[in-house]
Amino acid sequence: MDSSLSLILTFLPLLGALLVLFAPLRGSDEGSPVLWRLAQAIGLVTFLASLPLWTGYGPGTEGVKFLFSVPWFHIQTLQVHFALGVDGLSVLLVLLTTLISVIVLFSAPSHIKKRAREFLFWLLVMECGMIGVFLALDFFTFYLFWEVMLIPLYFLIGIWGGKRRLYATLKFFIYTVAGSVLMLLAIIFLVRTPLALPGNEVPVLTSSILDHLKYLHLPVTTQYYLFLAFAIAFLIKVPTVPFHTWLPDAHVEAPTSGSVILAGVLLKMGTYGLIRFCLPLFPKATLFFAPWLMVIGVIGLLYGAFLAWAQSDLKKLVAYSSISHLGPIVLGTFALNAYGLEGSVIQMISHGVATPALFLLVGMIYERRHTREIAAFGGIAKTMPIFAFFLVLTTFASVGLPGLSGFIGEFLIFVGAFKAWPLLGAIATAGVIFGAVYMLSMVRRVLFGPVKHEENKLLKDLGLREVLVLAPLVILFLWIGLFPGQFTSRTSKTLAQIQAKVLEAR
Amino acid sequence: MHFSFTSTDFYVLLPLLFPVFGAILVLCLDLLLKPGKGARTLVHGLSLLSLLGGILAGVQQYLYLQPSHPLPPKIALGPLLEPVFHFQPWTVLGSILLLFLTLISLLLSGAWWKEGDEEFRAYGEFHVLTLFFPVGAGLLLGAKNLMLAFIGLEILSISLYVLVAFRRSRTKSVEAGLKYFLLGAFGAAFFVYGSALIYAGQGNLDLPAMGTILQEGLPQPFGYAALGGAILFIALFFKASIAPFHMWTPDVYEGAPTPITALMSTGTKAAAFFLLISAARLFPHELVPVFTFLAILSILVGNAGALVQTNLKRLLAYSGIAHAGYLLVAYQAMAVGQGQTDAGIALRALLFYLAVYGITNLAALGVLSWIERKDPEIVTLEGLKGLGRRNPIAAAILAIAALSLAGIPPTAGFWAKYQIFAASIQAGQIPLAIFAILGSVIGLYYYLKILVALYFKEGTSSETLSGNGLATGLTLSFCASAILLVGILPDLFLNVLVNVRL
Amino acid sequence: MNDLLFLIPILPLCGAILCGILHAKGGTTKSLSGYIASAAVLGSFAVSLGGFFALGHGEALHQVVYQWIATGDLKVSFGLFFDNLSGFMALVVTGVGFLIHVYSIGYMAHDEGKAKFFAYLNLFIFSMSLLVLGESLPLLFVGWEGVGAMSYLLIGFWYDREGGWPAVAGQKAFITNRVGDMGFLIGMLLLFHHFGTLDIAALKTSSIALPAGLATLISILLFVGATGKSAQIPLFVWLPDAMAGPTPVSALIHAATMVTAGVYMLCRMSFLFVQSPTAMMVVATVGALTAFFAASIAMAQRDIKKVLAYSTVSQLGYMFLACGMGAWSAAIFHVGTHAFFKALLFLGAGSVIHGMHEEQDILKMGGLRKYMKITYVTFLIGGLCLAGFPLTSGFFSKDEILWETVKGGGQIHFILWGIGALTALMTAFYTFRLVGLTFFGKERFDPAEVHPHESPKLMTFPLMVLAALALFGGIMGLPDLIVKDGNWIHHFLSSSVTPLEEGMGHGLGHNYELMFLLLSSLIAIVGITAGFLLYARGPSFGQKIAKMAHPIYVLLAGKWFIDQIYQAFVLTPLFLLSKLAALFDLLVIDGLVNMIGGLAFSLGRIVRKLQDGHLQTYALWMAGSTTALIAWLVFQLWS
Amino acid sequence: MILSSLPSLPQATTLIGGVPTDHIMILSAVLFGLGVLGFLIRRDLIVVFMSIELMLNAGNLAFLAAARERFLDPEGQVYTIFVITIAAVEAAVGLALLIAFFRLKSTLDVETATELEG
Repeated sequence: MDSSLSLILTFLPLLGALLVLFAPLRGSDEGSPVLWRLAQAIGLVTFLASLPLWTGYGPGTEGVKFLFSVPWFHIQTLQVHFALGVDGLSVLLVLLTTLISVIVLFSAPSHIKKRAREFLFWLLVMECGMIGVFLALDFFTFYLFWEVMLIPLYFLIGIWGGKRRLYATLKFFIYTVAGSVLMLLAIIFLVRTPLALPGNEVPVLTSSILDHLKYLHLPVTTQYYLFLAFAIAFLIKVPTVPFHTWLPDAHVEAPTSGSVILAGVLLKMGTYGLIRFCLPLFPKATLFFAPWLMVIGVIGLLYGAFLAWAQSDLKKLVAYSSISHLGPIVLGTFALNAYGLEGSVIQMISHGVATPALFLLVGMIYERRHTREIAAFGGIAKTMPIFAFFLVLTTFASVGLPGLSGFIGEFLIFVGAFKAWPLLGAIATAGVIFGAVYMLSMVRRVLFGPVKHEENKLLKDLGLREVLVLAPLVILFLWIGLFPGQFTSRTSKTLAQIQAKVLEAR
Repeated sequence: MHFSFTSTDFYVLLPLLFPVFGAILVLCLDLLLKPGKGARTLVHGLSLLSLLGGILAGVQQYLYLQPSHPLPPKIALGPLLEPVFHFQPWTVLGSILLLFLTLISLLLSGAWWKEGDEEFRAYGEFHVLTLFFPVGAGLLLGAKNLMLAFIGLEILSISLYVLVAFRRSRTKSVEAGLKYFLLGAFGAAFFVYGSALIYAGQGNLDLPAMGTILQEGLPQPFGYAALGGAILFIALFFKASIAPFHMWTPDVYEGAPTPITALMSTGTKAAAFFLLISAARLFPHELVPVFTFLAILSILVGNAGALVQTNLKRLLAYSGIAHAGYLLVAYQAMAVGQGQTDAGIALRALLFYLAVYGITNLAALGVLSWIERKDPEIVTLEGLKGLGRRNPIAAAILAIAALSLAGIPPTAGFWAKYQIFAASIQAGQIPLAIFAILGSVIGLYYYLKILVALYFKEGTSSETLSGNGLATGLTLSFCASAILLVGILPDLFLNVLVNVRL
Repeated sequence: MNDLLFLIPILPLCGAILCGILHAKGGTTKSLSGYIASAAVLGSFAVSLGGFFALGHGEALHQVVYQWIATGDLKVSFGLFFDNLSGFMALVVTGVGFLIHVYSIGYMAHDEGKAKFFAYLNLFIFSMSLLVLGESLPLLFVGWEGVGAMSYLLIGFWYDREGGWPAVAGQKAFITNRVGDMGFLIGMLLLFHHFGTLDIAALKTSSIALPAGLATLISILLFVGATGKSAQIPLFVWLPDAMAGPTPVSALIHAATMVTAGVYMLCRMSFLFVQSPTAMMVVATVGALTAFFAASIAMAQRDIKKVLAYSTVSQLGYMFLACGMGAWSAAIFHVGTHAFFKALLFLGAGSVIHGMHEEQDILKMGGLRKYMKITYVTFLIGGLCLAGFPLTSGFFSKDEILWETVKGGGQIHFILWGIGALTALMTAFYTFRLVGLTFFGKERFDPAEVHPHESPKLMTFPLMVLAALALFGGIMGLPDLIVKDGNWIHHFLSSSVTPLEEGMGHGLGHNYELMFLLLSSLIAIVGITAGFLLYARGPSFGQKIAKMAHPIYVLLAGKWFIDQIYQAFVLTPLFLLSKLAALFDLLVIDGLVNMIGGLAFSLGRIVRKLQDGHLQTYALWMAGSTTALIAWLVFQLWS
Repeated sequence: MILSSLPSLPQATTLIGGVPTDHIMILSAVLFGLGVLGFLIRRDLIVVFMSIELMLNAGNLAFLAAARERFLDPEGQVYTIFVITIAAVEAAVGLALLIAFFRLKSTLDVETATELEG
């Protein structure tokens, strides 16, 4: 049972997706409630199946657990395995994926009105893709799931999105694929270079990531090119500043559930990839490019905050805020010390919990007022106190108020960045101010002040279902904020190995 | 010595002889039987059977050629055939592929016929000509001698000239046929003139011998052979619709009847590349930059041209040009990597790519021909809107074909692209590989345009639109499932190619 | 006693949760929340009192609840540290906090959001106690920002009044605090970078020989954090606007507790500050300048709460002056006394406003002593302390600070003492201007609408307690002249703060101390009589002087136009920059991406144009490229 | 003349008619060029078709010249026969297409054949 868990986790959503697609229910276009129940049940079961990961991969464990590997196919001498497994880096992210998927499944009925059956199909396929990416331990498996994850979101934004959805979804898809195509070339190059494995004397071709992580030794110049190929693909996905223009469009045009999944999990693919592939595989190149990427991280932090401050559309503001919150993760990763790395992982989880909550809240207000212009709101706290409570709490979390999840990630990253490059660390802390500026001015314009518009007077406050959807996220704010040890202890060993691998090349 | 047609020659040519006998039989039957439903099914059935027979003979030959085969070592070709015809694993595979593509396009053409058409009477001739196509292509494929190559090329082209202009009543089809004929003949004239110069230069007409002369770089001083070789290559580029010589492709593909477009886009391209492969030793190193330029130009022209198309057949024509560019990348990797360790990888990449591209293009154009009769507007992107709801199966097949052409992982197209880029990286042509793969990203746009039209847009009418004919439906779903199956388990196809050497 | 420490922060936290639940439930039980909240704070006051007595025999109490952050060698645990300094501060926070809670029950009696209000107040006390008791800097930072967040919520409590101005004030407070917090954060990072630990006790032992430059840099950074929190010169703008919140909030946050956090932090890190004389000098000068600057503004304010707000900023300036001089115990002593009389003044002002139905402009008041007997008397006592009337607690603490400043004897000391003394004069003046205008002279309000009445029992009781504390608070730190080592607080705190080692030039002897004592009481009396005489009968006389020194009056009334300067030179340029960045992002980066897309499309259109259908153009292209290829081939072979 | 720099072929001892092979090769090149030009310039489809025939025959000429060079090597001559037969087949098919085109467009002008474009 031990090794098959990762297999079950990956393919349960896929089976569910097929089940939903071909379920004999004559659901109306809106999708019969039974269909929704079915999908939600599948989501819940997947989440429950992922819980043993948390207990199985307890604090301080090391190396890969729940390894599942079966020969998939062979091209001449290259034997490719379908390998899945969990290690310190991916355990938290898989749990985040299953949690966010459950939340989306429960929050979607309120705003997905047409073609519900296809929506659920694509959602579950996407969950399978995302879990697959985090669990993949073989290059081909990784790339297969990487693309399987992109197509559903293309459909999610394309069919259920806003007015300019076609432009937005096409831009998102082509931008990401352009990056991942370079990565494909790098993967082909890696897979074609024979690896001297200890078992046999003559170097052999293998596509397993674990072997590459241990035994890959490349000359420096090739490391530079391969590092760039991988890094560009992931920096587009993060997104960092020069490659970020697809994110605001994708977020603004995506339906709420699309934005939640995009912000909650998909953006983590980039940072996960940086830590999983770029650092350990190409240590010398990492050391060479680290300062540059730290600067890019800080630029992302400040530039994202500045842009968010200038937005008048609520969703765009949150989109730019996630660019600003992901900048420090790149900064922390390339600080190349325990604090930076663990801070980045924690910031990934905390961003993966805070921004979806923000998007859910924006979605809830959009469903009531059908507009996202901040100017259209004002004094909402009077008519919707529960909404106000959640919005203020989520704002505090994402602004990094100590005691909530945002602070832990940011503080560790600042410590790490400061150790690596004091001046840059100091500049990065300026982000603390701008982060507060745009978030609080948004909260003030939306919640406080007198009720100027008539419609705001008769808004219905959050229902039980909506509160239940937000509850798990809020609990995680506090859990990570107050007890980060439980999270960092699970990732510290793996990250230490990665850091050691990079530093030994110094 | 006297020239006699030994039994081994007969055995070697068997895969091609089946369609020839089939064609002759169909021709006579067509004359004798009075036109009617029975005659037509007989004709259709017979031609399908002959193709199937050819394929089975080819498969038997391929198994025989496997080194692991228990029978005595490779048999010697008869004196008549030996100087003129290759008998190697990859040529047999090539002919199997061609026969298979013709078989599928014949099956697809089933849905294309409509009672009232004026051409309906010429049902028999259509099948005869279609059967001759693989014969010509097979000869071209195995030709060691330029004469045989020319004959094969002409059989192939002439049968296509007529097929393209088959719908005499519609100006588009006739104009396409005329254009294809004139430019085809123009190309053939180049072929002749090229072979004349080669003959003048080296004294004989067989390709491998020529290779040895040209291999150590072009003879100094500059001889007729090199000039002839260059002109010969141009004729083949024309047939494979590579960039500067691609002009005829969009018009002819749009004008021709859809099943014929399917046959032509996959068959001629494969045949042209097969001859290029056998002429590979002819490949002087000085020409490498030219090939790189042509590859880049094809990818650019093909992908960019397709971006602005509204007619689906024209769009697939341009995508064909782009795919010719990718094939050229692999071909160049093969030629450059001649001496390297795993020289066979490029050849395997080429064969695999041609097979996958063939099936995928057939599926895509097959869907069009399947529904074209019911709703002629389907050929344009506007007409395609909302097909996702009107005919989910056809839409799914077209979507799978589009994703495979784009090279998205769960489809066979991805493994084809993987092979191409593995070959070009193996041959050390990294910049070309990077350009080609970025070019494929441009291509992504118009494949997604198909998906957008299928699923995202709502069509004008929304009543369900069923395909015309069950057989076609079955073949299409066979092709689509093949694409997905190979996509998930590439083993099935790759192991077949394992011991393919040039 | 050690393991009861955690009760101090936890009790208000539970109180807050309970009030929150009451607020969510709504209904009549909401009025219960006031009592729950006050009980919670009383509980933690009792525990701190217990801790205070347990401190008797020397060593500090310490309790570690659980391991909070454990990454690399950054080990931060949720640990509470209760030594003399934190004990005293805890007592002040919870004591004054409790009185203010009781007062708020009355003040917020008919406000329907009162449960939420008490929840916020309790959360505030929770954060403040964390700040005061935190054993490590990150934990102190948790309290530090928690207090900032709570003040944001409390200031913006009446977010829908005056066109949403409280919300803007709250946001301004939070962001200005954050600017300070950035300095504090960088200081912390530097400390960790050099010492590998952030535990205050560990820092104390390991930071003996610190390179001078580093000590100065870290101290100044920490001081920046303190200026943000305790509203000193560059970052004081948020405090006057924070008056938009309910009066008990102003009393609690902006008089007694939050603003003193900066002073506490400085004293807690005194072992660091002491090592860099330049940093000490910076602290002292900023303190003195702020004191003078704020006092000058206070003299020309019309709103009763604004006067008190600027007076707070000014008094804080004094505390920092004391810290700058190394007189940590004097600073803490002034923190204590200031907490008592300033809270008293604020609550008094609150009951005046309560009585005058939300009227805050003192020019529209006058002669209220007839209507609000208790408020008048307690307010007068508070005023006397603030003004530094001899023998009141304010007098002793302020005088000690002035003495400690001049004691050094150096030339800079005299300048700072001069500023201090002048400010003391101004303080006395504006205090009694306020008392005169509010309680004496003719009634300047329309008796028909406004009929002032004494506040209910619940509000006046805390006033009386505070008045008593303010009056007799001075006994904590009697100077040696009057009572031999009567300066109890000095000895009490000596164990937890590092005194500046003596030998700062030739110190002034004891007899000078008596002379300066008399001098400061003289200043106080002169200030009081001047302020009272000028304004007792009404504002007319004051307005005549204002006309005479018109430019100065305009400058002071306009609060030196600091807000406008910040707006012009900091906020608008940044906002424009962000608008510019948004435009840049849209046009340049997005433009670039779309341009690449457009490039492919234009290439496509060219290809399509070439395809003009003419048979012969196709053939031309074929023939043309053939000749080109052959020409290239010939050229290639020829060369 | 640039052609003089072309290497000359091994001179056969006895040349029928004494015309050196190079001259014939040049003639065939010229004929081929004319054929291509005719194809590109002429407006009438029949003439266009005739110019293709001209190009094919230029090829034949080149073949025969080379064959003569090789002491009347049969392989070259057989090739010309094949080319001639195939030219005939092409003529048949080509004219059939021309007739079909004429029946629809009632003109043989190349310019009218531009319905397919873009």
